[in-house]
Amino acid sequence: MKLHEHQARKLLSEFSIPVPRGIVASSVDEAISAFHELGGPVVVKAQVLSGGRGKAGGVVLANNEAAVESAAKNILRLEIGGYSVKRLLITDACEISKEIYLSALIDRNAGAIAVMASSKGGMDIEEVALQSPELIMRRHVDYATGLPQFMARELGFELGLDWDQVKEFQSIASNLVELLKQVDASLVEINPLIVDGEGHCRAIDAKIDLDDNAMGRHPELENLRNPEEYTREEIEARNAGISYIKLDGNIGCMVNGAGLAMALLDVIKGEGGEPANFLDVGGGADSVQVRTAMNIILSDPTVRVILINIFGGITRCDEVANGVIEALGSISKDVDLVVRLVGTNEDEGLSLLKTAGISAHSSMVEAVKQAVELAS
Amino acid sequence: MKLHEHQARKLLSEFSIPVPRGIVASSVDEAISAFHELGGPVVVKAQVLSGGRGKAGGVVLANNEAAVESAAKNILRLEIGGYSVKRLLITDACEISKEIYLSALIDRNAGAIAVMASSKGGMDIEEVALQSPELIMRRHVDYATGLPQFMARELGFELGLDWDQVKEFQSIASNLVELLKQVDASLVEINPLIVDGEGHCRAIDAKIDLDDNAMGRHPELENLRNPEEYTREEIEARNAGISYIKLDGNIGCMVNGAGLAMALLDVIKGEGGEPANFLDVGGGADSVQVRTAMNIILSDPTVRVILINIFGGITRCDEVANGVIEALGSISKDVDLVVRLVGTNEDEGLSLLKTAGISAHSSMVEAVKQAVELAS
Amino acid sequence: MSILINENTKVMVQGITGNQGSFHTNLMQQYGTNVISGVVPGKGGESVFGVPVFDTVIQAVEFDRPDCAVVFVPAAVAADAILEEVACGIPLIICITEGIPVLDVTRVMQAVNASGVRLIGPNCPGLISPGRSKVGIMPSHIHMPGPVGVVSRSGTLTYEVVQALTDAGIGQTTCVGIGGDPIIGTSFVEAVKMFQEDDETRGIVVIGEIGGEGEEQCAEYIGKYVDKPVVGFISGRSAPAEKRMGHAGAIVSGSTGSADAKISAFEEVGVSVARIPTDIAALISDLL
Amino acid sequence: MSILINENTKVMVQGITGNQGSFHTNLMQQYGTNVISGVVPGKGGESVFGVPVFDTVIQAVEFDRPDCAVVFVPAAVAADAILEEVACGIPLIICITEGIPVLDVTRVMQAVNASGVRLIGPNCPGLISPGRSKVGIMPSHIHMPGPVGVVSRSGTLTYEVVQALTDAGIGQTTCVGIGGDPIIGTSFVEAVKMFQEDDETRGIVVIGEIGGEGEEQCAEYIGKYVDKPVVGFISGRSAPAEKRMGHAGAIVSGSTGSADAKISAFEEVGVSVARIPTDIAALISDLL
Repeated sequence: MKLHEHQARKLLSEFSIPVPRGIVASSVDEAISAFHELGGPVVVKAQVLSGGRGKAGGVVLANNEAAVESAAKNILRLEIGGYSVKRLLITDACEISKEIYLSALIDRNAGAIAVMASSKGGMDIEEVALQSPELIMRRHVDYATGLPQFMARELGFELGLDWDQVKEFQSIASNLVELLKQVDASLVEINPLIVDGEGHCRAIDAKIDLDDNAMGRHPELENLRNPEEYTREEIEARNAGISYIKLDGNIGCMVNGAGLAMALLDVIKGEGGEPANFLDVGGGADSVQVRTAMNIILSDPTVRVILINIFGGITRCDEVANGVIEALGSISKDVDLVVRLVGTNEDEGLSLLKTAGISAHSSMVEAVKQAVELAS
Repeated sequence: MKLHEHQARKLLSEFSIPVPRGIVASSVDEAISAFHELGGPVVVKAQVLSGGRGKAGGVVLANNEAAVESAAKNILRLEIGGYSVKRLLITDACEISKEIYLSALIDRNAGAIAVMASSKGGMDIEEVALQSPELIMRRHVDYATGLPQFMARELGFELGLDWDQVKEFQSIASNLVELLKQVDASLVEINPLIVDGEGHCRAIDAKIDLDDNAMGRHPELENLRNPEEYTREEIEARNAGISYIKLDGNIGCMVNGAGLAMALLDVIKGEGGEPANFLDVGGGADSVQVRTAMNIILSDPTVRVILINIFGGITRCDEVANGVIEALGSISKDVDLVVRLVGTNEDEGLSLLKTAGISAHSSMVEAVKQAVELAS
Repeated sequence: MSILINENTKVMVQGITGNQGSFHTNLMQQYGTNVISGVVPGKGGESVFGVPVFDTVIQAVEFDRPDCAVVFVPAAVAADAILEEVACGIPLIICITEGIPVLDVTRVMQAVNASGVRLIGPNCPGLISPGRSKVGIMPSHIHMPGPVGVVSRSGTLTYEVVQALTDAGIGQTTCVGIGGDPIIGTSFVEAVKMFQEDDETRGIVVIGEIGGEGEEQCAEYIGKYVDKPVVGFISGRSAPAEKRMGHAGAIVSGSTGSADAKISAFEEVGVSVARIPTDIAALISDLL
Repeated sequence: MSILINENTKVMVQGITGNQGSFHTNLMQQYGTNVISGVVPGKGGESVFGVPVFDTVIQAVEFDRPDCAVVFVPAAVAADAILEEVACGIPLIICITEGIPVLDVTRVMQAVNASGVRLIGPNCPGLISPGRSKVGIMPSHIHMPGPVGVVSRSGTLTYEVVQALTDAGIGQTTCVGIGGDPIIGTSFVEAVKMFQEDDETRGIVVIGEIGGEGEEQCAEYIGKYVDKPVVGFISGRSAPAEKRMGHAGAIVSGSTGSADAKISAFEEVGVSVARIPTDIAALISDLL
C-alpha cells in the first residue's frame, strides 16, 4: 500500500523527523492561498503514487503568486507514471547545502531490516545505485533492537556531517527505523534529507510503502489507502483475498497460486494468445472466492474466453467447481469457458462439473490451446 | 528507589494491568470518606516501604464504616519494618478464587531479565521460595524482544489458568516486562495476582524498585521518590554521588570504593571498634565530594574519630587531601582525625596534608588501630 | 535417502483443530506420515483424528519429542507459533501459513538463525518424500518415489511439474516448496546443497519465478559445487514490469530479478531451462 | 605468560578526551601500554598525548585494529560505546565506567554473548599484567611481576591486597578487576579458569564481597578443576543485612550471598580465607 508524499511526511512528523511546513491543495486557488499562508518562497509538488516527479516537471520552485499560479496550473495538467495529478503539496522552499539519501526497508536477501544512506541524495539516486553502488551505504538492523545509536553515528560521519548534524541525523535515522516497525512499512525513504541553510537536517521528500499483510493490525492506517493505487476490480479482488491485475488481452484467467498463474500467462503468450488478466484466487479458496473471481473476470468487457487452471493442493477442486457453477448461473454474457481442474478432491470436482454440463481438461497446455483457439 | 504500593499500582494501570479501584488516605476521616466513595467492602492497607505488611496487621478487610474507622486507626499507629505508617490505601475488596505470584526482575546470575511465576502466590511466597523452589517458574527474557506471547502462554497454562484467563495473563505478563523496561525497574512484583469471582485477573498488591542509576533518563519519575526511604544525610550523600549508610558506632569512616569500605568496617570490628557509618566517596571523587563526605560524617553527633582510608586509583590523593583540608577549616567539633592515604598522586597528597599539619598512615591496619584507640 | 523427512519423522501439527490443519492432518496420516501431536492453545486434551492436542508446544514436546513441526495457524499469530517451536528446539519447522507480515518474518528469522533450527516457508506447500512421508498440503497422488529432487518457490506450479515428472515415469526423492514470500527460511541454495549431498538424488529440478535473487544465487552455487544434472524453470517471463503478481516476492524492478536475468544465470552454469513447465520432465530425463 | 593482556596488546581508549580518559591514557602510556587510538564522536582528528582520536570505532579500526578497548565514557552512553566495540569485533573490552543502568548492561550482555567477545566490567578498575601492560586505572607502582594471579570484584580493596603482596615480595602475573555491578561481563569462574590455564601463574587470589553468587560458583569450580593454590577474601562480614553498601551488587538477602555463605563455600573446597586483606600475602606465600 503506497502513500502519497503528504501522507508520508505526516507520519515522519509523528516520529519526530523534521519536515518543512506544507499544505495540500487540490486546485490553483488552494495552491495560491497556501502560498500566502506559508508567506515565502514555496515548492509546488505533484502528489502522485509514482517516482520521477521531478523529471516529469511535477516539482516547481515558485517565489511569487504568479509563479505559484502557473506552476499549479501546469502540474495539475500533468500525467506522471500513469497517474493524473489530482493534488498538490505546497511547502516552504528550503536552502539546501547538502542532499542525502536515507531509507529503511526490508532487505529480502538478508531477511532483515536494512538502512541505506548516501551522500549523493536527490533525483539521481537510481543512477548512483546503478553506476556507483559503493556510494550507497547499507547496514542491517535487528528487528528487536532497532538502529543502534552508534550505527546511526557511523553513517552520519560517513556522510560527511559535522557532529551537531550527526546528532540530528542519529535521531532521524533511529526514528525512521522505529517508524518502519511501528507502521509495518516495507519501505520508508527520505530523498533528499537535506542540510538546510542553518545547518539543520530536514526531510524534503518521503516515500512510504506499507505491508498489506500487516494492515489488519493497523486499522488506523486503513483510511490512508489511496483509491487510485488500484482499479475498482483490484480492490474488490483484494477484499476477497484474491490477487488480480488487469492486462491487455482477451483471455480471462483464474488460477490458484501466483507461480502457476504467471506460468499460465507465459504459456498463453507462447501459444499466441493474450491474457486479459493475472488472477490468483489464493491458497485454500472456497466457492465464494471462486465466484467473486469469476465475477471480476466477467466484469472486464474485453474478455472473450475464461480459462480456469486449478491444481488443487490446499485448494479443493470441489469448492472450485461449486464456485464456477454458481457464477455461471448469473452469466448474461457471451463468453466461452475452458476448465482445467486437477488435484485435491479432483474426482468430486469433476463430477460436480459434469453434472453441470461442463467438461474439463487435465493438461494445462491442452486447455491453453483450446482457449487461444476460442479467443482468436 | 522503592515505590509505595499506591505508586506502583498507578504504574501498573498505565501499562494496562488491571487493579481494583483504590484511594489514598492520610487520616481516619479520609479513609472513611474513601470507603463511602468506593461504596462496598474495602481493604485498608498500610503504605510503607517494607514487606510483611499483612503479617504485621497492616492489611485489614472492612465491610462497614465502623470497621474502616477501627482498621484505619489501628494501622496508622503501626510501625512496620522500621517505618511508621503515614498513609493508607483503601481499595475495593475482591473475591479471590486463585492467588498467583508474578514478577519481572533483573536476574544478576543470568545477566538478563527474568519473569517468575507461581501458583502459590500470597503472603507465604518467601516460604515457598525456600521450601519448594520448584513451585516457582522462571523464564529468561531478551531485553530487546521482551516477553514473547508463547512464553507468557506457557506460564499461564502451567499456572492452571483456563484459556480465557491465559489470554488475560499473557497481556498482563507482557505488560509487566514492558513496564520494567520502560521505567528502568530492577523489580516489578505482583503478589498476589488474583483470579476474581468473575474469573478475571487483577493485581491486588504491587512492589516496584527502580534502578537509581537510570533515574537520570526518567525525570518524570523523580517526584515518586519517597523521603522516608533514606535519611537526610543519605539523600545529601546521594546527591553528591556518595554512598552513605548510618551505623551505630563512633568511628566515622570515609573510604573510596565499596569493597574497601566494607573491609574497613570488618577490620574496625576486628580491632574492637564500632564504625559510625559506611561511606564510599565513589571512584574519581574530587575535593568537593570529599568535603561533602566530611560534612556528612561530622553531622553525626556520635562520631568521635574520623577515619579516612583512601587507596587512590581513579581517585587522586591530592584531590582528597584538598577536600579534607577544606572541610577541616570549618570544623567546630572535638573530633580526632586519622588519615591513611596511598595510591595515585600519593606524594602530592601527602605533601598537601603535611603542609596543613596532618600526618598520615600508609597501612590500613595501623590507621584502624589508632582510630579505635582514640575512640575508646 | 530423501532429504529432511522420511518414514521415521515424527510430526507435530501447530493449529491442528483448524479447518486446514485438521483436513491436512488427515491427508498426511492417510499418506503414512507419523503425526504424533497437535497444538492449539485452549484445546489441550482434545484429539483430532486420534492425534492428542496440547495447549503449548512444550507440553507436546514433553509428551513425545517431534522431529518436525508444521504450522497451519492464522497469519496474525504464525510468528509467535514459530518462535514457540524454535524455543522448544524443534529442528525442522514447516510454515504453510501465507500472508504473514514481513516484519514478523524478520523477527522469526533472527531467532531461527540464532538457534540453528531449519525453517521452511512461510507461504509454502511443505515437502514430501514420496512413499515415505508428507508434511504439507500437496496432492500426494501426483508423486512417486524416484531419483529427482525438486525445489520450488511456488505451490501449484510445482504440482504441475511433479505431475509431468510422474507421468513420464520419473519419481522424486523429495519435493520441497521453499515458499513465495520475500523472506523465507530456506533458500534455493540450501535445498540444492542438500540434494547434492543426498546419495539417492541423481538429478535436481529448480522451479523459480521473477523477483528476488534466490535463483541467481542458486545458479552461482550450482556452477561451483553441484555435479548432478539440474533443470530449471522460471515463471513470469511475460509479467509486466513493476507489477505485483500475487507473491510479495514476485516484483520486477529494473533488471535484477527479471525472468531473463534468472534464465541467463542458469544457462551460464550449464543448467537447462525449460520454456514450459511440462517440458522439464523430458529435459531431466535426458540428463539422468 | 600473563592472561588477557601483555606487552604486545594494542589498546584503543573510548572516551579519550574526557577528564578520566586522558589522565589514565597518560598513566597507561607511562607504564608502557601500547595505546594506539582513541574514539570520541565529534573529536575526530584531534590527538591526546600523541594518540590519534577518531569519531567512530570503525574509523579507529581502519587506522589500526586494536586488541583491546577500554571504556571511560559517561554512564548514559556507555552501553552504546560497548555495543559499537562489539559490532567492530574488538575481542577484549574493559569498561571502567560506573553507574550504568542495569538494563543497559543486560542489553550489552546479549550482544557480547552472541558475538563471543570478552567484556570485563563494567564498574571495574581494569587489569594489569605487571611489567607488561596496564589497561585500567589502578596505581601501577604497587604492582610487580611474579607468579600470583589476582581477581577481584572490588577496586581499591584489590590495591590493598596487591600492595601487601608486593610488600611481601610476591609479584603478580595479572590482576583483574571484574567489577562490582550486579551484572558483569566476566565472572570469577572465567578469570580463575584463565589463571588455572596460564603456565606462569602458580597461585590465585580471589577477592570477593557480599551479594550475588559469583564467589560460591567460583568455589564450586575451584573444587572441581583448579589444582593451583587459591587464597580467598570476602569483604562485608560486618555489613548489616538488607542494606546497600554502595555497590548495587552488595546486597545481602537471607542467607544467599552472605559473607558466611561465601567463606564456607571457599573453605569447603580447601581455599584458605584471609580475615583481613593484608593477611592474604602470608597465606599465599605459604602455599607457593
